Amino acid sequence: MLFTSYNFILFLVIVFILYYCIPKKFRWILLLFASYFFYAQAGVELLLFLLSTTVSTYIVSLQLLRLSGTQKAYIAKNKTVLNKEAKKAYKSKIKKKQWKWLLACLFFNFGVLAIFKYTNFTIANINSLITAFGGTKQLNFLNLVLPMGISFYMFQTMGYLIDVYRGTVQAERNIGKLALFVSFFPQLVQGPISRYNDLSRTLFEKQAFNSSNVWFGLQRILWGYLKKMVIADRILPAVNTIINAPEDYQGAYVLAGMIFYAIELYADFTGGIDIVIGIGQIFGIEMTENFNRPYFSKNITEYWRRWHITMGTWFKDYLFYPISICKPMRKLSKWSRNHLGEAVGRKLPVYISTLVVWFVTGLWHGASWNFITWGVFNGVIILLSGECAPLYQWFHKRFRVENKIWYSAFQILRTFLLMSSLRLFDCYRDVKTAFSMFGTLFTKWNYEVFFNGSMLELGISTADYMVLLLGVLLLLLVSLRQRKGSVRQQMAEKPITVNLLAVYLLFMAIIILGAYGIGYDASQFIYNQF
Amino acid sequence: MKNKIILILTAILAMSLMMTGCGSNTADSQEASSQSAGEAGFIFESGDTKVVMNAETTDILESLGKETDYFEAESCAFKGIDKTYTYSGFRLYTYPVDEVDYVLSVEFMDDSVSTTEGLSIGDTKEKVIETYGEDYEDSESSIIYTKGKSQLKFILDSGEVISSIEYLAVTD
Amino acid sequence: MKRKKRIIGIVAVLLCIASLYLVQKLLMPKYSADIFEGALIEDYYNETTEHQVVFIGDCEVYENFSPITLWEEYGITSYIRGSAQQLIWQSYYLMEETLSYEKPDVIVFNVLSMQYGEPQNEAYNRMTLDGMKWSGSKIKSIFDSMTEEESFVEYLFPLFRYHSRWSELTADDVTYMFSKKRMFHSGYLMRVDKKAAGSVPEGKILDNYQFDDSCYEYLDKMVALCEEQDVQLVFIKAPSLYPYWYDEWEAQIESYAKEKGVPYVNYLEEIEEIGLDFSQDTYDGGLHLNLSGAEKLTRYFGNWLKENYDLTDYRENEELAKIWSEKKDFYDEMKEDQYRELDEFGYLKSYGAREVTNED
Amino acid sequence: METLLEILEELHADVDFKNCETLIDSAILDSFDIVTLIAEIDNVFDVAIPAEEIIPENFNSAKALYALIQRLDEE
Repeated sequence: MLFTSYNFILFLVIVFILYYCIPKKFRWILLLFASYFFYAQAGVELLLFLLSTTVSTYIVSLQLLRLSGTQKAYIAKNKTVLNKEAKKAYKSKIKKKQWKWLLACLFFNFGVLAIFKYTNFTIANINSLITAFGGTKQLNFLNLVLPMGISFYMFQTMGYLIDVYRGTVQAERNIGKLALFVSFFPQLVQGPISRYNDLSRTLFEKQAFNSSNVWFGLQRILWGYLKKMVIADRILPAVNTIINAPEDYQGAYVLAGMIFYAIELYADFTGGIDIVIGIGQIFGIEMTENFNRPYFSKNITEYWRRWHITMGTWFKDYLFYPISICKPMRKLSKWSRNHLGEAVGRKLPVYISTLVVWFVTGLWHGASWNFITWGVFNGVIILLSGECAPLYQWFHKRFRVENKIWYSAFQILRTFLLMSSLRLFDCYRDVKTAFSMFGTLFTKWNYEVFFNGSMLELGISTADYMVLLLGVLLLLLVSLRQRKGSVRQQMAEKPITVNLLAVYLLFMAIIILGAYGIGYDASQFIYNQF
Repeated sequence: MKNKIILILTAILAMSLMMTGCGSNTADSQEASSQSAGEAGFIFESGDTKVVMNAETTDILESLGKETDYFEAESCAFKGIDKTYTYSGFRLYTYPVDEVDYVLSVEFMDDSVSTTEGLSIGDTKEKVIETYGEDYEDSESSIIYTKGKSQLKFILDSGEVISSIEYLAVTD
Repeated sequence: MKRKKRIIGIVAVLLCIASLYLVQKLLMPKYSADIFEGALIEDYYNETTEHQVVFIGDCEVYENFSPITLWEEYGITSYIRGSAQQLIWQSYYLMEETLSYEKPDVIVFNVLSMQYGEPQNEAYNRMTLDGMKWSGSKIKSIFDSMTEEESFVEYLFPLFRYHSRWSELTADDVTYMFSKKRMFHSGYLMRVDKKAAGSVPEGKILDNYQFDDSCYEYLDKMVALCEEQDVQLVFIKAPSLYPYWYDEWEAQIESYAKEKGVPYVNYLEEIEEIGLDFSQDTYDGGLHLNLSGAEKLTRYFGNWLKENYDLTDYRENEELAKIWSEKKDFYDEMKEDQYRELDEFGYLKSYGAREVTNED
Repeated sequence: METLLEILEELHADVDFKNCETLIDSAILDSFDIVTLIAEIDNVFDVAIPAEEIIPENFNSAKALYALIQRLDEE
């Protein structure tokens, strides 16, 4: 059920009405049913995946809870007799047990993810190795359907489990609630990847109807649909034309493609998240924001603090820190301090874990060398810019450009282009092509195509361009407004008629300018596929 | 600023270095992904003219020479006209997509012509299956092979002898 | 305060709905510059009086029969509920709907559409269905006609289907927002130009000549409905040379008609008697008759009607005479205008004809 | 405390760590700094800060961080 399908709208309306008709204490249960119904639309058998994750996590989390329970009891009981060491020893004993449980569960779940997401990729590579070593035998590909949204609910659920293990989250004793946390339908397909502590605060609460919540949520949903249907899906044909025929579209076209794709991806992904969060809001449920005007970032590190935030923090908390401060790493760092010098020893952990994290991040996005390369490059560039940081500071001080508008503008543009060129990897069919296309940017000087009307040959008409232009300007405007806090809040403070008119125009824009229905192929949200 | 340029250059350099590294793998993983990609369809050859389904007709008509008979049918209500060119032994049907004509189908009219793989009207079902294999869909009295964006359709008299052969474009 | 808010809210919603309605009206195709066929179906609702004869079917009725002639020559009032590539279930539901408005003596159904067993083409569906007023018949017809890509919502709110037309709006879309341009003569679409029929290729060999069961199902329904309403049902095959009418098909229809006791005339077999000359009487090489052809066929058909059924000659009836003479005037006007255009431009510029390009 | 401040100064000379209360919230310390910091602390104080303790509350100010170190040292 695509968010942009009539069925989904209908589904949403029905759930919404039911939600506020039934008694408060059942409302989260309705959401649970709705979520499973929603997921079943993709295939009833897929529910098994959801269930296996939920159940395994439930069992293990309770085990962890039990163990720390016994630990407390034991220590409390023998407070007097136990000396510090004994206490430590006992604790670590328990910790070990818990660690085993945690490991088992992570292994099982990520195992499932790995099998369904990466088997064929592995096979492909094995095959290529075989051929590389002159072998002729080739393994066949399995046809495995990647369960919808698995990358998202997996991460969310495992995050929860790790938190329980760390003791930062109180394990949920009601399996129903856990199931809802895993499967909550708006975020199931494309995030945001919520933390239990954040989401549970409102998810299971007895929600009372709150008109301003609903009104705000509604606006957010509309805004999301505008981004997705009017901008992303309208520019889609142009992007496809360019990236599907790298032999015909080079140089300036690549640049155009980069920018178009940047627009499409932004409108598509943030639009999707707007819809998700908006839906949450009309049910009175708060979700973590996933974006913070990313294209206004001045450097890549900042960009990754502001784009797909929930994924970034997930990797930071559950992968980056654990790796970089784990015992072996500390040993390594110590060792290299003594043998390779302060600086190296200091940086080594960061470097290693950064590269690992970005490798995995790439892999998370998709089972292909494109994404892996993309990820690694992000890592490399982040480290490089880290290295250059002192030089920048010197430069900034020397020329006093720090807070000059034109300089900030330049930094923003620079970062935007950098990120866009990195995205070439997830556009083009393989890494090689991505590289050579990037090359043509500098080698093939056909920039006249911007003016000789070739841009109209890409599958979108002048009318489309006009709509896109307006759309992008609107996005820009709103982003600028957001610096002064919630735009919807600002609207609400205006006279009601103005507010209504704005929403009305938004609505009409979607109905009339949306790229939906016959003549447009209904397109998935890009992030549904990860 | 300079440093940024340097940085980017180093990045490019690094990229180009890695190229060699990833090259081989990617080529194959792409092979893997592009397995389902459509291959070339059935092609009818008359003399040295290749008639490809869904291809623009202009050149084909050019090289086929003067047709023995021509007919055009205006489809109800719509501007487009479907054209039928008759040549000795076969007919060529076209469909329009805004002003341009494309090959819709080639129908054999007698056994003076044969498919590129050498079948013609009058041959037996066995021969068809020998030539084109088991992978076909059959209705009451026809066998249809699909390949890329084209179909090859044999109509059988009393389920045995080919009474008609037709190349069909799969339009979408 | 709260009450004020509520009122504003309600007003807002109402305004929103109203504007949606207007926008929809604006964006729906008007079929006023070409593809006039699209407006045929809803033209029926402008009729003020009942008809003795109602034709139902595809272009083979609305291009080949001229109710005006039928009136002039025999005083028979008639109407054609035809639309482009009208599928048989669509014909059935149109029949159903028509019978809910009036009770004709004779209903004529053209059997060409028996060849289509399943939904064909969204654009044609639209031309048949959008024009219908909402009724059970329409809904059933929609559900039977929808192709894969279509959804009922888009019929319920055509705006969802036509929203993208904003970029190709013309003055006509405003002019004919609420009432369509008058183009038809009791459902007849006039064309006076000529394009002689060359040699028409005989049809491709099909692997299956058996009409689809679902088609028979609807044919049965038609027969049943007409019996129940005691309306005389007549099957015809118009004398269009193309699309090709197979003998195997002919045989099936004949036997069916015999079995059900429904009169069936295949005018392809009576081209001489009618006096059709396909070098003169068609405007597109044998698919559709032009005016002179249609009038010939209509006279011939009218005769047959008169002989077989006693249909009152209403020419003496004041009220009807008045209405039909008005129709006649419009008919003659258009005829003149078309001839004028033929002289002026060599083709029917504003009547949906293509400029004549002399292909060899 | 002094030693801790020294470590911090090494990371960012230009920040007033004595009084700043929002080292994380205003993104003065990024994840790299934190990792380096933890390594340093491990080095100097011989205190291993586990991942679950890496939360803004513990790193927003030198005081908080110092408190954390002491607490972990206790256990």
